[in-house]
Amino acid sequence: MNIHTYEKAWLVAAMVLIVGFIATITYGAVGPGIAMIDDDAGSIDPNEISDHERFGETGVEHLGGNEYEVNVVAQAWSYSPSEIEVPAGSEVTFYVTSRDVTHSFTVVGTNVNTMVVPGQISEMTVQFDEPGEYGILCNEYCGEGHHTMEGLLTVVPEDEFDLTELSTDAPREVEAGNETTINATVSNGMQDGLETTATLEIGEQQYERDVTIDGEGSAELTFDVDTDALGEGEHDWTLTVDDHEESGTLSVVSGTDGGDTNE
Amino acid sequence: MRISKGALLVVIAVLVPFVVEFRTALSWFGIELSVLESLVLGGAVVLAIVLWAVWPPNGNAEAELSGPN
Amino acid sequence: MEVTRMSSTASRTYLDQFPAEAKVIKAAFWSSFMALAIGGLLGLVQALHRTDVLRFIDPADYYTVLTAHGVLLAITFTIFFLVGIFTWAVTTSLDRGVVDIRFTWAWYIMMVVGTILVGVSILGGVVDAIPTYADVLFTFYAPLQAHPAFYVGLVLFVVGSWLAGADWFRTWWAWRKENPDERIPLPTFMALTTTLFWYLCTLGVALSILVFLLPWSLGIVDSVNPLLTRTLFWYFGHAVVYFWLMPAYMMWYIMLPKLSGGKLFSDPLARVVFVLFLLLSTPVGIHHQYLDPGIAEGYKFIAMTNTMFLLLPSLLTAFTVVASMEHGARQRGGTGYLGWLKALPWRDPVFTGMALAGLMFAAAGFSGMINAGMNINYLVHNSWWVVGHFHLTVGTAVALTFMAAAYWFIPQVTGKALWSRQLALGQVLLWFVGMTFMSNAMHRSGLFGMPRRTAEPQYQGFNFEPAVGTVGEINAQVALGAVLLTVALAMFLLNMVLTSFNDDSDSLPANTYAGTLSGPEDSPAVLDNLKLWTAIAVVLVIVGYTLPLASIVDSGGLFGPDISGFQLAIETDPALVLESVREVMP
Amino acid sequence: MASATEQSETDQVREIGHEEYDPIGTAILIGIYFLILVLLWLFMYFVEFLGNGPTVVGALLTVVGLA
Repeated sequence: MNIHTYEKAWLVAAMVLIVGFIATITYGAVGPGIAMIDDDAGSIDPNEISDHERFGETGVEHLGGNEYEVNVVAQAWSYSPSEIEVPAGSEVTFYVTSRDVTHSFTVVGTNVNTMVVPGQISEMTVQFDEPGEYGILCNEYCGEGHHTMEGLLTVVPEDEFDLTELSTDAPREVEAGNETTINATVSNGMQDGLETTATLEIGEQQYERDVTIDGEGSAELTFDVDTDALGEGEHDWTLTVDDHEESGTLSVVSGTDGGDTNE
Repeated sequence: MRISKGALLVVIAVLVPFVVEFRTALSWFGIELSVLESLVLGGAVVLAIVLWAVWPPNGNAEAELSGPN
Repeated sequence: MEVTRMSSTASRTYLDQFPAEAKVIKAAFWSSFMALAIGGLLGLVQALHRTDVLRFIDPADYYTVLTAHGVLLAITFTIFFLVGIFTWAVTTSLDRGVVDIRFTWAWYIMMVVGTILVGVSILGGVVDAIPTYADVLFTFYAPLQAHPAFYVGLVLFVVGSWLAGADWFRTWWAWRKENPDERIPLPTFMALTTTLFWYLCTLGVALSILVFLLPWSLGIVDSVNPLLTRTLFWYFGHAVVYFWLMPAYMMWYIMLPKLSGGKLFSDPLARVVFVLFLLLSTPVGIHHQYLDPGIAEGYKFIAMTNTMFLLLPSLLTAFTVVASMEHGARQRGGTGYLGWLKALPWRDPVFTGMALAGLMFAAAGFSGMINAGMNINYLVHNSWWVVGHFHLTVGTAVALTFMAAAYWFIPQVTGKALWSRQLALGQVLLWFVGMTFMSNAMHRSGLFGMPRRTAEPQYQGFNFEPAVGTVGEINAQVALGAVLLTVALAMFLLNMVLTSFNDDSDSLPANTYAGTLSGPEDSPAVLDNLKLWTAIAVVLVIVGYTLPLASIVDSGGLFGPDISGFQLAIETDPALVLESVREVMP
Repeated sequence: MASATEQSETDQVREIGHEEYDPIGTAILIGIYFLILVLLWLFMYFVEFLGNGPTVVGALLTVVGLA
């Protein structure tokens, strides 16, 4: 075969180019440590997602230190959860699977992007260094409402992040003179212990409790409310733990108007 | 004509991606052109090329080249 | 050999030489143009809808339109043109007709029936009277489910193309008997190697449809393994892009040098290039699945390496083709380092269209390199960048070459002179400019995360943040490009129609293709050993695919874990929407 | 249309054979293309891609951390 000198040179240059491309990609994997979506997370039966240990309850979980896990279920045409909050300076591993057809879980404006194939679990670990807000969208056609499938990922400053959840159980109506309580459950989703203060404001009154909760634990709080001091009428109350708030209204009624309906 | 009409059209067509992306390239240096400015710039370049192409060739070499087209 | 053959036919058109074959080729070209016309128009509808310039369809119907656009242009337009041009190439270069013209008509009709079935089943998505549904896009990823007619139509179309390949092989075998010691003429060599990898790659999609998707859509089996059918699709899905690219390559190798006034620089290298395509087109499909779960990183890396080496034949082609053009330009009196470019026949729409298509392909080559780069895929995967990329490849390198080629071929097969060369030249230039605007904006928007395949990429909770300019400017560029492309398309079709009614049949060029500077005699005979190359290609496929497929079947089951079919239409499944709503409610 | 083939033949002002043909112009063009490819690749990979973080990282990161 007779190949012109220039063409031989180009053949060499083309090979250099190809090897250079492969070398760059390999550098990306070894240097900055970019990993591809893999088969590590295994497969899953889409019909059993609700009972699955990981996807039965979706959302953010603390693994300890600065490591978090986010479990997401994609389905036509939403993500569960649709809003995700993680702290800055964290290492977050996403596990995503689909309940129905193929979707994607794509964090807009970043290199966080995976296909979500039913029957498979996508696993990806990402480091979030800076606070910021990113859209999440589905970039694989998944039916007529495909373009409405979106979510939001917020990376909050480290000191503003917690996994505290607050729920309350309080009567709506109480007879004047009777004693009543407003009960609250504070749960701590972090692996580390939580020390904080719970504050209940009702009418002019204010009650405070110091709470200490172990990692992955919860505490029950009971506030006795003095209805006599409140007097008859509607009283708005607010229970605050850090920046979590629950509020309601308590009506104090005269004895003849009705019973103590504790619902 | 220094180049054939066909070649002139092709040059103008090929110019389009350069004009479009010139804006992007400038923005890396902090210069932001508006769409209108880009259009004006593109128009000016096209005009310059057309003028160059239709200018009567002032040497014999040019006349020879325009022959085969 | 070639020289004598060309001189013996010097003044005859293809119609004079092979009147019966010319009719089939003409029919195939017109089928191709019809697909181009409909598919192109739907492209305009989408571009205007997506960019919010003009919205007159329901966003849900956007996906029906997109399915039709993808299938009609990526499959129907390209492959109908391909079978026409390959039939021309085989018969012209072997200087003999097909063995049995009835067989030729049979595969053509089979492909037409397949197309109609597919077309009607897609149309069912917007026409209530048609009880079909096929809003599954051209990738038909399960468990999105289409009407069985859609799958049957695809199978008929593909089997038709297999028979077309068989037709070319039969013709070649017949020629071989008469010419036992000749080298395979280059155009036939190209058609045959392309057919071989087409057989190899379509086995995947045939398996996917016949064993899994069709029985499943008919309710014979309950479920499928979505990752398995998806992997089988991409086993076919990358080679198919080379399938529709190969006729364009053939045109660049055997027509461009002639149009430039020169000869093909190197016949042996052209053969090497086509052998490389035969070897490497198929075992690379996993590069479309870099971001898929369930496929180990190692397999992705292997696919990436193969893909990168697949750049080699294209890079070699760039040199050979440009050198052939330069040869022509210099024979026409061109001089200087780059001054010879001025001596090329830029007034000839056939030449200019193909040359601009080649230039666009050089740009597409770059975005393709990015797509091929495994981890950089996180940046561009399924973004509008990818759409920009393949509008440069299939949408320009292929489509513009085909349109330019049609300006030469339609007169060849009809015996009627091209109606207007000026209109044709304007058309190829306008296509180039339109695609520049559209594709450039698509590439750029992909980099800031704009998704592909999305009817209305405007979200409630966040905005896209382009590095330069605004989303509005990007959209304007896309819409402008789409309008220019549509005008160019109309110019092309008008020229084709008027050519068909043209009374002028004088001064038609003879049916010839380029001679070579370095002919087949310079190349080792082993290059023509198609059995050897096919065997190696099969081995490469086995090496590239056995382990990934085994692990997919192992983890997800051959028929998957009871995944039912979804036809995700808002009207048909309100329960599903309700469930979604409930899910996002606090 | 006739010119597509015939003009090219009549336009031919000289015959250049394989031995005497030196595709220097092609070499220049392809050299420019090579440079564009290399520069754009470096730009895309190191600026557009690596600058577009956060990025998916894996177990390999700890290896780098130790190194």
